[in-house]
Amino acid sequence: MLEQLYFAMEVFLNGLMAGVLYALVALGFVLIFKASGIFNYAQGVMALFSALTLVGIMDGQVPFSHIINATFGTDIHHFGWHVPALFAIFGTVIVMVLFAWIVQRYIFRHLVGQEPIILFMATIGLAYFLEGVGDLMWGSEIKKLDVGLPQGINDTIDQVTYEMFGYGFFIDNLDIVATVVAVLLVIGLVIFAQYSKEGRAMRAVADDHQAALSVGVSLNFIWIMVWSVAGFVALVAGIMWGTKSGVQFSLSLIALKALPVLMLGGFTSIPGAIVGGLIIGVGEKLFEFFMSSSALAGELFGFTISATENWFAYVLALIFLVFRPQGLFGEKIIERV
Amino acid sequence: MKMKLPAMALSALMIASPVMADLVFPSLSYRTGPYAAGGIPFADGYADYFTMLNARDGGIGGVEARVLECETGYNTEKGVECYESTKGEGALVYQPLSTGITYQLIPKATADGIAIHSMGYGRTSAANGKVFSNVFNYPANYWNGASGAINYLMSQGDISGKKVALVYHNSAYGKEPIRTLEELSAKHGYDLTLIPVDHPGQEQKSQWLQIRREKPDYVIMYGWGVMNQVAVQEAANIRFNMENFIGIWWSGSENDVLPAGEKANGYKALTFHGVGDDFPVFDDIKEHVVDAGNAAGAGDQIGTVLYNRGLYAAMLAAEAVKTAQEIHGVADINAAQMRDGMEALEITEDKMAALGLPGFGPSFKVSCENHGGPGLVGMTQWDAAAKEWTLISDFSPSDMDLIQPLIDEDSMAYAAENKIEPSC
Amino acid sequence: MLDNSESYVTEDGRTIGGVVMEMKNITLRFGGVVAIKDISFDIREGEIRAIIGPNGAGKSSMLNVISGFYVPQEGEVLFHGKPRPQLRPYEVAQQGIARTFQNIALFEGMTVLDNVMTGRLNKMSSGLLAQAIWRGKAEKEEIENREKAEKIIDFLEIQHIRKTPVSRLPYGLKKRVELARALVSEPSILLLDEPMAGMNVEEKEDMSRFILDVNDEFGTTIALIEHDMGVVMDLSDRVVVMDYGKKIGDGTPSDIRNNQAVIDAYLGVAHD
Amino acid sequence: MFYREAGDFKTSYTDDNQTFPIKFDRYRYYVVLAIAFGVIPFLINDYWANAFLLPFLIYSIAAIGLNILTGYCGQVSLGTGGFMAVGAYACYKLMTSFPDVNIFFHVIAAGGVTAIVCTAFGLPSLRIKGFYLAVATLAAQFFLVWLFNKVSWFYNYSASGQINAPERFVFGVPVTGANTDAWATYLFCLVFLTISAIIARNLTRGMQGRKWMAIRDMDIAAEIIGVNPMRAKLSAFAVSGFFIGISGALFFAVYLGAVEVGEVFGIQKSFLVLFMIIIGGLGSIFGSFAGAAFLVLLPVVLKLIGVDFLGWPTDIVAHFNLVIVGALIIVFLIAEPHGIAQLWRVAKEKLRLWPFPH
Repeated sequence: MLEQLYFAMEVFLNGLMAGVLYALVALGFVLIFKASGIFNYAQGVMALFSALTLVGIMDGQVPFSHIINATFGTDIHHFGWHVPALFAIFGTVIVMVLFAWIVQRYIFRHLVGQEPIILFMATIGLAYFLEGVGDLMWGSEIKKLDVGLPQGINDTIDQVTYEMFGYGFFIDNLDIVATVVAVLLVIGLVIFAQYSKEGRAMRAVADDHQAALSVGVSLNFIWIMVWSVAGFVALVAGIMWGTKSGVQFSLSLIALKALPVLMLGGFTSIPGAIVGGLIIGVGEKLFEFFMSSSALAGELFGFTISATENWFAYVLALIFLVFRPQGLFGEKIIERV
Repeated sequence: MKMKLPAMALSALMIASPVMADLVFPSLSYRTGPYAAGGIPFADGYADYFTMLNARDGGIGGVEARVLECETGYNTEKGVECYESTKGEGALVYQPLSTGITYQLIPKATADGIAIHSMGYGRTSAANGKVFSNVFNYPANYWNGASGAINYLMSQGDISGKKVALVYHNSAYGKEPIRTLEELSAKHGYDLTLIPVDHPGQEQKSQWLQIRREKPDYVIMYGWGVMNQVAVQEAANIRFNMENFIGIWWSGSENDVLPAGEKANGYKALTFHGVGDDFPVFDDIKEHVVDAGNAAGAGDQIGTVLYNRGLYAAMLAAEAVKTAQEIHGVADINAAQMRDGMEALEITEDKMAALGLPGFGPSFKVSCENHGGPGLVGMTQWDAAAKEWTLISDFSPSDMDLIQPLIDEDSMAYAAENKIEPSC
Repeated sequence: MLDNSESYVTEDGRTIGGVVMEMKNITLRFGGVVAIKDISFDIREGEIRAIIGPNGAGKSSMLNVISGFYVPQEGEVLFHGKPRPQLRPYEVAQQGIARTFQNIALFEGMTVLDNVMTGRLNKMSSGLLAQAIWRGKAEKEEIENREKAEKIIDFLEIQHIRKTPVSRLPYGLKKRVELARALVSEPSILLLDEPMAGMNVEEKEDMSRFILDVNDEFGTTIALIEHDMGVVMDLSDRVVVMDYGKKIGDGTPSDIRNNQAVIDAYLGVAHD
Repeated sequence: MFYREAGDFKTSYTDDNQTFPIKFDRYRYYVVLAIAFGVIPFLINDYWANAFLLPFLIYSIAAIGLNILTGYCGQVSLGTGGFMAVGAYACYKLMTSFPDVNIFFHVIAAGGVTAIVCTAFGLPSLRIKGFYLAVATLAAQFFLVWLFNKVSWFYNYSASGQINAPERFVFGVPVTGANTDAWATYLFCLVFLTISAIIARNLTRGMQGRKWMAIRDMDIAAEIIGVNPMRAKLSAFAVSGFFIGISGALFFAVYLGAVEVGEVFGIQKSFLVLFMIIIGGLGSIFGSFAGAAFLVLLPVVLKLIGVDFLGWPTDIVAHFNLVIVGALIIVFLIAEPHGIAQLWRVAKEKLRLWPFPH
């Protein structure tokens, strides 16, 4: 029994870590939504695209080489250089800023004042578009991403917990790094939002577009900036997830992990995204643990329920929303006529 | 299918020109979508082998082979569309390359009299040629794979009382080995734990924590796509001994182990064909295909596991064509003759050596009753330092005594449901 | 003081019936903010009852209480002398209370005709299946109610825009369409929330005429909120004046005109 | 010149209420029906049936269903794939449990089952709005797919978890299974599409449709003028589910013949049908057809141009397909939020005035 408790604690801790990763993706959503009211479904594809770009730059891949070769009969693939990770990250950030500018200039400038649901569907279109472009640009094979992050079991925690409980806990080094990065990222964002001129303008826009406009804030600039920051957050998420599984198509599906986090935490709240992520992470891991450990659920249902993680978060969020439609930290909705 | 601009114009002309006698091999590839990384090398290998035959031998038996590539994106509907659009071209044999599409095409292709070769995937019980007249899944199927893995473990030591965990893609494909492994567990006395991973498998912490808790002695994996890479990575993270971690052949390509780097060293995977590019045939491929600028893909996949699998599939198809040409005495065979050729196919060591593929696959013989071959499977192991797979066992038999009744049971159920009169 | 059921005749010869609706000690709060504080008044059959007051006085909230959209924390609404249980807004509508909105709340994606037809929805009872087949009752009902709708459309002189999507109409016409939608349901009480807001003099005159005509021809009881004092004084039989959520006056237009509290509120005498 | 409404006077409200009030439209409608029922069955071959016509017919039904929910009632759903799966599995269970009943009724009953399930998942819509609801419907999508994959009762305990449509006949002609003829499957689906379209049209032009649209345009005002929001929303979920269930049943039984739930009815399907109604036109029956036709044809046409004509590798074309679909969604949302249907209306209005544009 005590052992079960340790197991549950281990699962709980790992759930927290997974939650941090979900929150990292959700953070990008919140930023854009707060500033522009756009629920950006393409955030997951942005993570994929930025990770692809990062690997592409690091390995000196020629963009669109496949289509160039097919059209002109050439045989070019690589520039033949290798860029250190830090420079490549910098290059990728530039690409993401460019992307933000394009998105703002050619899409959302034309959709100002549309209903949120229209904007949402536009971002689904954007997701498809970007996915196609990413494939055309960098190819669709799996790429190994190594920016030097540690991975694997953390021995210190394993040993310490073993000495304490007689059972060593498993915590992934990558998860620890991700947590640290996420914390730094949030602190950075808060500092940026509170103390920099641009950040204050951003918050002003989030509060009230019209008012911000009337005191001379350039909406266009703010929106490009917000998309750029979201692109940066996507890159961070892309690095974390890509390190684990290699950079490939499925990376874009992490957006699906972030949606219930947002529903739970509210679309406008950064703390909401983090708490929501943690709740979902812990919830789905513990649920899976209790359902699939045969001793517990087997007696209840006669069969074990497993592989629940795809829907658990959604159902949890759904049930939660029915009782609190604005999410955990969202502002209360007052209806008026 | 690299094309230069003039060649493009030429091909446009060729479409307009009258159809010449050729042997059509549709390739339902998936170079896009979630499984693109697996689909690309297979399609490359499949196409390159025929390109090589055309360039080196002037086709098969003097008739040019034509590969019709059609992109499915691993999507069932696209698969149907591809089937319908290519079958009119005189398609000889289909490689559906997806379990879903295979299931779809089984009745359709049977009605149309075209053969399907689902090599190492698809409907396992299609091995029963009495029921599935037009479906072939030689040389090995999923149940052979499961049995082969257990056989391999038994060759390493006593397995009774040991714990075996099956980590599987929670889909039709992943569920395939469960029955076999259960029967085998009853027979050999090991404990089986089932651990499903839902599509896509990006996040498997729960599953691997469970493995860490329950400490199985061996883990067998039926995974696909991103699930493979994450599983290998997570196994490395929890320091699961890679020696005791065995993947099915769809979980045993370079794609699956490279992202984990050094830590994937020692990981094993089943196979039914050779690995590496240390075969004479690759010299021909280099000479006639790559250097001539006719490689299907970027040319960087040659010698990878899935490229070899595509090449192997093409080789088996070409050999079946030769067999059919012998049986019927015509060079430009049709689909029905192709089916006869596949049913009479015999692969021997000598044949493979003559093709420049000595020891590349098991020797086997197809018959009217048995479309699945003898079910010989081998084991490969990943050497992370050298970045290559090595074959570490012979192609050895699986437990057909146990599998055959399962095949019969499932196929007869299908026959009853669809009112098929078993032939042969 | 008149008895609730008694009817009387006004100075200009109109007959006003007994009380149909009575607010009793209504208090409405949003969180800590008190929007309406202990207000009581009644609405009599056939009269035009105005609610006036400065901005933020709680007039619209009052109307929302009547139409069931807000549920007051204290007090009750008596309808035909009986306390009205807590109802959903659509149930209130089913009792024959129709309204228009301060910020036009038409269905922008539909034509004028469809908007007006929605006003008839409580008069139509054919089920989903009957409508799916579109034979018999469903079709008959549609035609009958279409005739009723066309009558109102004629009455409000909007025939020419019948098939125009509402989103393409100018403001004044939208207001008229909204009135048509409310009217066509043959309400026993019609609530108008600033029917003349944002209109020019001509449009206001048109609208006033329509309101009087409605009251005349259909005998509809009307409760309205309006800012334009001139219009209110001309139109209404009795006026309630609200300020900061409290009732500061109630009576005929002439009473109100001489009410010191009302004058103070409107002239902006400092509140204590 | 031919397209005229002048001189086409209506003398009764019945005339004015009909689906195609303009004579020319009405005749064109009859001609299209005549061709669809009387001509195409004789010309059809396997390729056209399976590559274009069947998916077009079936997706049209699904698009009509989603359009009622999203286009007319304003409730955005991303659970279409899951609901189609309900239809498919209901049809499968019915087909295998009652082999003697005609498949026609199985499909209808599958629609009914889906309507019930869809209504149940519609309950949260009473509390949740906008894209909160859209995301919430994903719960239905993932949960249903998981359920059909997990509980073996749904696939009759078959080893692989695939479901296969057994052979079934209508008037002695096989419409499911391996030995079907293209014309039979085509006609079978066409009948369902025609019925669905007529029902949908009837519902949307009458009071039910007005209630839905009222909820869509302004739900609070709708409730205040007397629309019961619960009944309006749930009826939209039910009707939508009915059509989507029928389409799922046909998709499985007639079109594919064998289905694995995760692969066929995954979230991509939900997006696809949603795209169809965005591109075709939200709140338009014709738009459902147009969108379905467009998105079914687009990859086929792209493949013809890219692979067969330009000789590009198949993967580049497939990637371009993604790019183009994504770009089209955005372009339509920016330039013509009412989709192809609106383009068509504008074209008609221009035609009406032709040759005198002013």
